[in-house]
Amino acid sequence: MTEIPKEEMLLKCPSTCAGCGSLLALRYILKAAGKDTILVIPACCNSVIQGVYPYMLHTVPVYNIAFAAAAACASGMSEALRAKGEKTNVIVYAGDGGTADIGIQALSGALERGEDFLYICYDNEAYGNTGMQRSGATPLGAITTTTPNGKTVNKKDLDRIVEAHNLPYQATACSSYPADIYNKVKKALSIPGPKFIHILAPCPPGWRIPSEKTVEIGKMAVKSGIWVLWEKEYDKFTVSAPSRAAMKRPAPVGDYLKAQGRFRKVDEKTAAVIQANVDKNLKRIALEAAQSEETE
Amino acid sequence: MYEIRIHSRGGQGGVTAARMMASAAVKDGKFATACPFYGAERRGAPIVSFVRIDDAPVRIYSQINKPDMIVILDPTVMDTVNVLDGLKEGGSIFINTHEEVSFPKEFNVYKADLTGIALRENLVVAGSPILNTPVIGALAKLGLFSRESGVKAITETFADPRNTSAARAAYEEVIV
Amino acid sequence: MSRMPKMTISVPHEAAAGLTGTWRTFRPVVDRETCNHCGICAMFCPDAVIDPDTLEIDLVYCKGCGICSNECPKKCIKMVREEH
Amino acid sequence: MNELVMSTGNKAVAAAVKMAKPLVVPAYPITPQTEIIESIADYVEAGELKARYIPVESEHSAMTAAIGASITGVRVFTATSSHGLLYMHEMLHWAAGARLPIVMGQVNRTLAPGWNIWAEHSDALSQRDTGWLQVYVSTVQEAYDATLMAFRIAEDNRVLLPVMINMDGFLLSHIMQPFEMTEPGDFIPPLDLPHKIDVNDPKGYGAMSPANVHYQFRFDMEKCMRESRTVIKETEAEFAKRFGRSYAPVEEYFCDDADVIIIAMGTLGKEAEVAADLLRKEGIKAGVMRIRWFRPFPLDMNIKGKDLVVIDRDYSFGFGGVIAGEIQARYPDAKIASVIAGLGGQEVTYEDMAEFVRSRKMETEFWFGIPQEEQ
Repeated sequence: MTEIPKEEMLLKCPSTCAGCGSLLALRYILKAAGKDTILVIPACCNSVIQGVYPYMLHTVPVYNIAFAAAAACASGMSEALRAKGEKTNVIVYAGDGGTADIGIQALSGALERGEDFLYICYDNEAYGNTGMQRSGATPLGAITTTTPNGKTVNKKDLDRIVEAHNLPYQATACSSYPADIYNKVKKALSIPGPKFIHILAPCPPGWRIPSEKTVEIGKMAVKSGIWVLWEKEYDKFTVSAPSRAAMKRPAPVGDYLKAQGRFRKVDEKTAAVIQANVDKNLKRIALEAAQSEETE
Repeated sequence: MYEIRIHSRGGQGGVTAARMMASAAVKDGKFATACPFYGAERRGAPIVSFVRIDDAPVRIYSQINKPDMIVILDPTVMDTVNVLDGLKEGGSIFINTHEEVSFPKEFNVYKADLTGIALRENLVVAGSPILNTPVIGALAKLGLFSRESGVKAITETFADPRNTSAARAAYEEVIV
Repeated sequence: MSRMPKMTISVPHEAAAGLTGTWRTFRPVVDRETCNHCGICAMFCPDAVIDPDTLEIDLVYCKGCGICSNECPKKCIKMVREEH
Repeated sequence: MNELVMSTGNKAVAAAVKMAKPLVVPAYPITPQTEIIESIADYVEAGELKARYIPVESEHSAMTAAIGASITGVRVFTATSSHGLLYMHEMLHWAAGARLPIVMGQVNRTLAPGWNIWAEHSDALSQRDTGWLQVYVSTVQEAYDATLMAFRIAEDNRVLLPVMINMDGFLLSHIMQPFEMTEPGDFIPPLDLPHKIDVNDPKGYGAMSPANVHYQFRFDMEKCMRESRTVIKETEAEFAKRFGRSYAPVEEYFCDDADVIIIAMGTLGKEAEVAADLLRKEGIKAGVMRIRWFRPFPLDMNIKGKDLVVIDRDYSFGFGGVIAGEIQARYPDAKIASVIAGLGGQEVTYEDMAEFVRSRKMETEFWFGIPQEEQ
């Protein structure tokens, strides 16, 4: 097992909500990245939790940038650093709105150009920073302030959009599995070119769960198969250990839905659709993993 | 100031001709500008370009409405465009043609078969005879700029020697 | 001549977002007798207020989210209402 | 003097950029600017310019990538026009607020609908409050010279604000004129960005900026904008000393004894000189002021007691011509006849401009080409 450094890269304490999944993930991202790193952060929860001028809590440089702009900013930064012969890690830490919605054009452009940086999307499945409005990443049935009766359409499959760019490295993760995050970030940063990690980050106020349940709910997401941990290095697709175990006998997704207030208006019919979506997706992933193993 | 308006079709090289004309005049120690009028037209549409030659820097950017000379690279544009529009009395016309042409008597008319020269010199790109280098030879003969400067302007733009030989042929053909 | 423009440039400094311990409604209280020092509480604390060696909780910053209590396999961390 | 070369305005800007040696050029094509970035892409491919050319997917990303590169302390250039400039709008504010000395070639073109690719100043003038310095040029030589000077002015530690070089679409971007491609030598000092990002001295940029300090940052921008007037004059003086071509924030043409002065920007301001010559032959004592630096706005225009015919190739709907309005605001005693002319490439000749002067009605607004009864 990898030794995760004890040193914290964030000083006490960012002003995230109590029990924030995205902050938990960021702790391990920065441990893996180390000091030779610049964080690029578009408008999102993480742009407002850094502390108040003239102080901040990050011990690596942080460049805050406009909502739609993270991947383009990282492109310019990375190109400039590489032109100067510097290897400094450039890491975008962006929410799902800044990634799947307003920032997707810049992201797609940067991935297509093959820019050398790591893009991490922490997905709390809504516009958390502005009080939980729906995003393209909000799942079917979830209540947000702009879907008061629950979202009527599916979550955008961001990973398959990103996958279409044929990156050297792509992975999913969840804040409830910090060692997995640490390893994936380490791996990603060892590979030149564009890298993408999509982290499910439960949000207590947005998901209407008690703050102590953040880790538990993330694990339920993985165990039910509604969120699958995997990584893809060039063409090698691997399901990560926690999901490998879960896929043998996935927990019913209904338990995951019932544990969260945001799904309280999901009726049986919608619950069945969600379960069917999960089943279909798990089949697809199992098939992809099997095919990848065959070609090994 | 001497003002020239060039009529051609998109893709015939009228814009490049204008640039080489201005460039040749500058090499003679004059001041000159070349200014294509861009529209949304595509290949084949009638287009105009402007050249101004003067002893002082040219400060005019608007289109040439009263030219001293018009250059017609493609006579077929005359079917749709009044090429003589605004031409000064006593002004000059240079036309690329192998046929007899008639223009009002108050103008000085010069001609050469640039298309024929281009075909003879095998100066054809993508099926189209190149007219913009032979016309430089013809206009040098009319005294717009020196023969040497015309050749320099061509060789700076095109490496292929067929361009200068076509220009020389046009220089010979024009009767002043 | 180097002149720093005046703009939002911040430097690292603890407590830049205030003493977040004041946010707390419930305080984690560890039963040290039962604790087996597995470190899971420290691993999952989003705010990293649990010392990874001593497992002491920094109450100046602990927001009282209760993840440590929820995740403790020994169930030896109790969330106790703060008295003011 | 070096040999004169024939060049378009676009290619002259690209040539100046090559001389200034930016390390990163993120760019997106748009008519009539495209030739600038094509030329730069050529220089990079040929190894004549050691830079990273980033073919971004939009203008918003072009300006953002410029910002990301610039904060690492490297020299950055980009170019755009019209809708591209408007698509950058958010990031224009960002670049200036982040105090990054980005230099941008901006080819002035009108805005749709309907589609129109010809000259107008509304694109850049609608960015006047973004904190960018704006210079408007009128010849190919000036486009080249202003681009060289822009880097030095933007990067001066007393300024540290981005600079936009404006040139009229087609009229200047595509015209061919002879110009001297001066080698700048050490005219542009190496960039030393005082706030560049440094992993060994980690800092956070642009996080929460509280209400009790935010205004101070904006005042610092204004202070530097004011100081830039001095820096511009110093830079233009140094340029004249080294290379023999002199420029002023406002170029004057026979203004001293003039009774009436035409005020305009860009190519209109240059062609207006020909109009003044014509008017003087008729016995009308006319002069021309060509505003070059629109931001910072000139505060020392010598216009007292003269009739001003201000030609705006732009319009602020519900208000009036932008230049006329700004002059009136800064010089309350100014007597202005406002002319709106040249929108969307509308043809305006020096003869038209002479007629604006002859038939001027002070303190009115006149739209060239619109029948009098509709005005």
